[in-house]
Amino acid sequence: MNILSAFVVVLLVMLVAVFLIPGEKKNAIRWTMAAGSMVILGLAGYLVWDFLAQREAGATDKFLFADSTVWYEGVINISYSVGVDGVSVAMIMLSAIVVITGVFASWAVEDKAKEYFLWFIMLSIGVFGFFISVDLFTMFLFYEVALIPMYLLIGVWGSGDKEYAAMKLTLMLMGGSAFLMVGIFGIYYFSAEDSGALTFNLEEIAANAAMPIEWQRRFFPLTFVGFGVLGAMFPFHTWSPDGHASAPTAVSMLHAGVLMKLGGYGCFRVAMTLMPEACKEQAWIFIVLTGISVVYGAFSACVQNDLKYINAYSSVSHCGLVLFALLMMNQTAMTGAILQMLSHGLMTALFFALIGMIYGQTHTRDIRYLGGLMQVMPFLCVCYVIAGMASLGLPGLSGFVAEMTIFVGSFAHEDLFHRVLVIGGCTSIVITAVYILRVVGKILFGPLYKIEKVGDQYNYVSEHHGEVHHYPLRDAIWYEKIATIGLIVSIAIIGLYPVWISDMISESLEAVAAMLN
Amino acid sequence: METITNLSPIILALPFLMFLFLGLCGNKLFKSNPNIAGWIGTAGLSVVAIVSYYIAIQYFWVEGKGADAYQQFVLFNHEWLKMTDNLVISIGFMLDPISAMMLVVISTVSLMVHIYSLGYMHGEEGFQRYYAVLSLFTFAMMGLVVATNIFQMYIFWELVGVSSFLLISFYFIKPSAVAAAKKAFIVTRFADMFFLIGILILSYYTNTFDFLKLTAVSDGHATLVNTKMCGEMFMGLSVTSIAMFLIFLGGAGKSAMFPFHIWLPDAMEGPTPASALIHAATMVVAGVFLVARMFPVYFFEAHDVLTIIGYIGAFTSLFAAIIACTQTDIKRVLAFSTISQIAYMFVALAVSGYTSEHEACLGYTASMWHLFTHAMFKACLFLGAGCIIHAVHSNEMNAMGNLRKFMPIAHITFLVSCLAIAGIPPFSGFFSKDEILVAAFEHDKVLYACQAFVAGLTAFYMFRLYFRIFWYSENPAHAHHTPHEAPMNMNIPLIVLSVFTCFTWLDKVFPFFPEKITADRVGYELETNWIIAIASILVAVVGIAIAWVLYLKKNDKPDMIAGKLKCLYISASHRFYIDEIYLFITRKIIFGGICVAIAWFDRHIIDGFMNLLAWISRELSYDIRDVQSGNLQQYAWGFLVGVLAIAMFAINY
Amino acid sequence: MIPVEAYLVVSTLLFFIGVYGFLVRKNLIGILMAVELILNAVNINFVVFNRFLYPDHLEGYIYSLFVIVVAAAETAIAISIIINVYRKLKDVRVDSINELKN
Amino acid sequence: MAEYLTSIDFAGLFTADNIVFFILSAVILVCGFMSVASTKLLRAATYLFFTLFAVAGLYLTLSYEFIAAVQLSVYAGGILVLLIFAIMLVKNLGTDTETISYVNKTIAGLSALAGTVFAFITMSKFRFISSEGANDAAAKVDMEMVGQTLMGTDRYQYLLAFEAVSILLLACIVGSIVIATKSKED
Repeated sequence: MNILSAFVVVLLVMLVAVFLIPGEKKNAIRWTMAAGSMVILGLAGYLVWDFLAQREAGATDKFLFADSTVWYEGVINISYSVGVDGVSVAMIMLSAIVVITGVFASWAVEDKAKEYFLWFIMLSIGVFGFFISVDLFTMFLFYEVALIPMYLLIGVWGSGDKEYAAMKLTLMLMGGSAFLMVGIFGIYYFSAEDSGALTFNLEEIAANAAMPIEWQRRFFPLTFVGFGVLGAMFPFHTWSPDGHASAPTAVSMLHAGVLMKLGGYGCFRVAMTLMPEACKEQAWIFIVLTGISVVYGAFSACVQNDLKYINAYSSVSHCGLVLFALLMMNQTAMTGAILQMLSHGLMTALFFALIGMIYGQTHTRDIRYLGGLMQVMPFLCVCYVIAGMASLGLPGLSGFVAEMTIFVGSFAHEDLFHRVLVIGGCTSIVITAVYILRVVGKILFGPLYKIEKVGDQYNYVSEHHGEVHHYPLRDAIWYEKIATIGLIVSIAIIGLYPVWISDMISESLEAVAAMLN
Repeated sequence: METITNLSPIILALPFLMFLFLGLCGNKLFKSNPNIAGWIGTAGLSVVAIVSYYIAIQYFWVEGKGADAYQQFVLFNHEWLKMTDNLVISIGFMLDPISAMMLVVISTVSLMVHIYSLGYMHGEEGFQRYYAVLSLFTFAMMGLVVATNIFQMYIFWELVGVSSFLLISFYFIKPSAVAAAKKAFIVTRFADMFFLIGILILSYYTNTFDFLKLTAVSDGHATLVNTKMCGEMFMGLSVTSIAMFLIFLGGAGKSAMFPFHIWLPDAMEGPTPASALIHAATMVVAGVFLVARMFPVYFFEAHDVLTIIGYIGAFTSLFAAIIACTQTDIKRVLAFSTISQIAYMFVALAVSGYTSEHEACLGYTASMWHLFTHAMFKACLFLGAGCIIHAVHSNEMNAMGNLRKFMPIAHITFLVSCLAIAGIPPFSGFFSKDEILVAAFEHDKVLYACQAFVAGLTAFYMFRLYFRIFWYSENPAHAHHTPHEAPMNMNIPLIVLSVFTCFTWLDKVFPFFPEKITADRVGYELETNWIIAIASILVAVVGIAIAWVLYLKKNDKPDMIAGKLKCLYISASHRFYIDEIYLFITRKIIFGGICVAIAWFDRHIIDGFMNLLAWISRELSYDIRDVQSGNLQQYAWGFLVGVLAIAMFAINY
Repeated sequence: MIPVEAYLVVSTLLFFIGVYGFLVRKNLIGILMAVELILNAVNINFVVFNRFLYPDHLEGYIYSLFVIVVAAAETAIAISIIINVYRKLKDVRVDSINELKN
Repeated sequence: MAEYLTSIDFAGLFTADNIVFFILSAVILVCGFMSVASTKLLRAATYLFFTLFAVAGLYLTLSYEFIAAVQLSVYAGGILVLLIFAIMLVKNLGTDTETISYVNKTIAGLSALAGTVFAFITMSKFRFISSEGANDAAAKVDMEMVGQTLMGTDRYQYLLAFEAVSILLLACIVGSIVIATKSKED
């Protein structure tokens, strides 16, 4: 079997396995999940290794490990086609890491654990399927598969105003996919007007390059906005704060860590690669929008009081940078964009994991009511500081590599206006520092606030409608440590030794960048 | 040469590994006996120091001297991140006079601080963490000075920033420490942004990050920059100047030049030895080092920027010196003094020439020389201050007085360092400061006048500090709590550093700086300008004399003078309200204005629009729901009409 | 000889009389009766077309038989429902039967 | 239509066949209309009875005796009786007068009228060609043929439909019993 299909198959096997285990055997379910996601991680590691080895050996195909099976031929031609280039390999690796850490982060889910994990696997199937597909229709199918479980995961296992958030998130993303579907069918029907059979295959469409410019002009914005909604592009980003705030920990991780990357990846893979002329014409509009995202998200994050809102707005800013760099349309900037996806995926997953772990104990995420946690849960807090440092672009962690590649690459744009925008984007590194340090200073450092010490035990004291609650606080336990350490190690590996991954991505982007210039 | 090349990775790798080791396992392994962590850190750093000395000695006296100038060696250069074929970030090791000198400075001060901290930080919670971060800092600072390309410098630039943050917030339970750390990080980060933009502009035109290529000089031009950027204008300004000015702003942030100086005094919230290392001796001179590193580009292609640097430096030194006269927290006095002295170094660079023929590049030499001497005596002062604080448990001058009886070693070393900073021969500060003044005198009389005045002020406030601590009146608190001499491991560093300070005059006999550290790396013969030297000694003596009069014994003269100059005094003691202005801008305008407005806009306009869409579709749905009334006949009617319409359509077409 | 159009005119009129009845009647039994009219009109059409156009086969013939049978079945069911509804609600007017709506 | 009317031989209008047809049509339409317009339900049922009767007559004129018989026995004999029973069972239904608003009447009437007009227009567009057997109005349908058509499995034979209808009828019998039976809780 093709190694790429193996990802989906393994997940399907997990799905069946978890389905068959009785719901009350929670540990069995958890370990099944852990084992399955270990296999996924192993597969992903092997994929990276084999991909690099094949490239080393001189494989020059755009997509390696390609395979294709016809699903349906007739009125429309759909096939299940898989294949990966450096970009998708990076994304698959990211997904595998986030999935396994997500499993450990949801170890403590007690309520309807079986159903939770079932939907979790569904979500993962969608994500992996999306990244391995090179057929537009299959891609879209997996995209939808990834979106729907979100609704249930947030609506059932979420917190706060979860129904509203779930509904909003799903509706906005569905609105995006409505645009997307029009775009995809537009690409399908107009991409091969005089050069043969209609196809959904990305590679063939790109090779034909037969889409007339007037149709590109119509379908490029639809496709780009369709994916852009998921990529939290201004002004379609408002699902993100509410959605993330209400989602359970692992779902926020997976959503911000991986699902939002589907947006950037799709913009690049579908909208820009297949409609390069329109992209060149219309890029400036989206560059301005994403440029706004970058600064706007960062400023908004500065005054939020809910940890998850801060992080969600920070995601808006960082993901804005992804699209911003993609639209600069040169190899370096695009490499930076993909690196940023990777880096943001990891660090935002880490953030959400940590926030979830803190919230699980204090039952509040409001930074006004937290303080001095460093004394209480040093492990989690140190991890939080590291995540913050990654987010504000400290060298040695992944954020720096990505941001600097983006800035250098984007600044290489020959147009002055674009360069000025890049300078505007640079301000985000300062604002990021402001809101990250605000949180770090407020909740981690400083004296204990609303926390009392009884013997060796710290308790969080909260008053709710006149009732006083005492929540015992503790540092991370083993599964939480696995989740956070896994992510931190990944962040540090990219941050300390980025050249291999940046080369891997950059190589795959060469052809596209050449086409776009 | 091979030995140096083989040894050089140790300088970067060892501190980094120490950081990882102590940071990751320090707390676990050395739970019962944290001191082991300190000893391990110190031992590691001793190795680094020995290697640094060895490399520096080898470089200066054996390998470095080329045909006519000192060569620039790149000992290793590993590709770290490849952006384009030309724009490659490497992590490398460049050996040239200034980096070799910096290796010595950093390893010396760092080692002293490591040793000193064994005593000073003894028993503190987070002792292991402290040593881990010290290692991180040493690693970052070493990486910064040996950078082969400007981006490597930026990387380590950020790393020193974060280690500074971590050290300032060492006592993270204290809100003031946290606030200071935040302030330091954000202000420097703000400046770093300009640095980054400068790098972007520079690399956009020159298509390289490499220092060797950027600073290569031929025919009186920095060749690469000249060919690629000459004549490029943006909004009426030369792009080269803009880029170089932005890069200088980055340096100004780290080196606490006006208006980015506000973080440094607050940074004194950190442990005193860390202040000595980071906020006095090494990190804060990174800006000076940066300008020195890029000096050919500044000198040939952006001379206007160099002039601006000179005036900013002069203003800052004056400004900081005035404030230093009014502070009562001893560490703050030292902090402002640091700002003032670093500004001196900038002025020196600004008034320097490039070639060594007419001693024109005296400024460059003097700047580096002052950097060196300042690092030593300022570290000594800080460590001395640490001993004092350790003894009296306060930073305030009022808690001190007459301490000379209790702590003789601290007293002597402090006095030596004060004399050095005041510019009294034969202590080190005299030589370096004198060269700066000579260079300034030859270049620009206004700058000279300013700097000479500041020299006097320096002597005054340093001796004010000295007298207030060691003389003045007996503090009644000492009666029941006798201050005691610090332990030996704290005193040794003081002695070592003051020895460095005392014996710099040997340079006159065996010339080192003028011969080895010059802008074009060709040595020259230094002649002492006696007129200026005597003038500056006189100024210093006057300063000391005033301090003597006012502060030797407790009297009411200082208050009287303060009363006379009330306005100046109050605003100076409030640091001219710069902090308040910053606070106003950040709190009121950026937070209260921009951020709140954007957040409101997001929630109410953008999100409101989305909710409006949802509301509209819901209302429409309710309206449409009425059509589905459940009334059979209504349906039948609809059915009839529909069938008729369709049939009509079908028949007619 | 009566032309086919004459039959069709009758059936058309009968059909729309039934439709009118269906639309205006308030109680279920009345509606049911109107439906019977409609079915009869359709039956006439079936039979007439069979007779005039395809006299050799019996398609329309058989269909109208089936329609009659189905109508009978439908009526039986409808009336049992009506009786039941009446038992529950004491009313058989269509606009008062809206239990399922809420 | 006009062309068609001019082509009619008015002298030959008053044949027996025609007179019978006119009378039956008149009964069908008038009674049909009365059955929907009558305000009293029992009367409406009575008018319906006449209509059904007349439709059976119409079948006879086409020489389809069997179907006429079925019409009489099932409709007039079965369905109508059921209807009348229902009316009787529901209190006051037979005697209450039903008031219908003019608005409803107007809308329904106009819709029906529109439908009629549309149907006529459509009819006028087509010319129905009677096959030859149509003229042989007296040609009887052999009962054997009816039986074979119902029970045969060849082309134009409807055993399957017959079976389906029988199952349907069975279902209806069972269904109506179940529905109409009073459940114990009531």
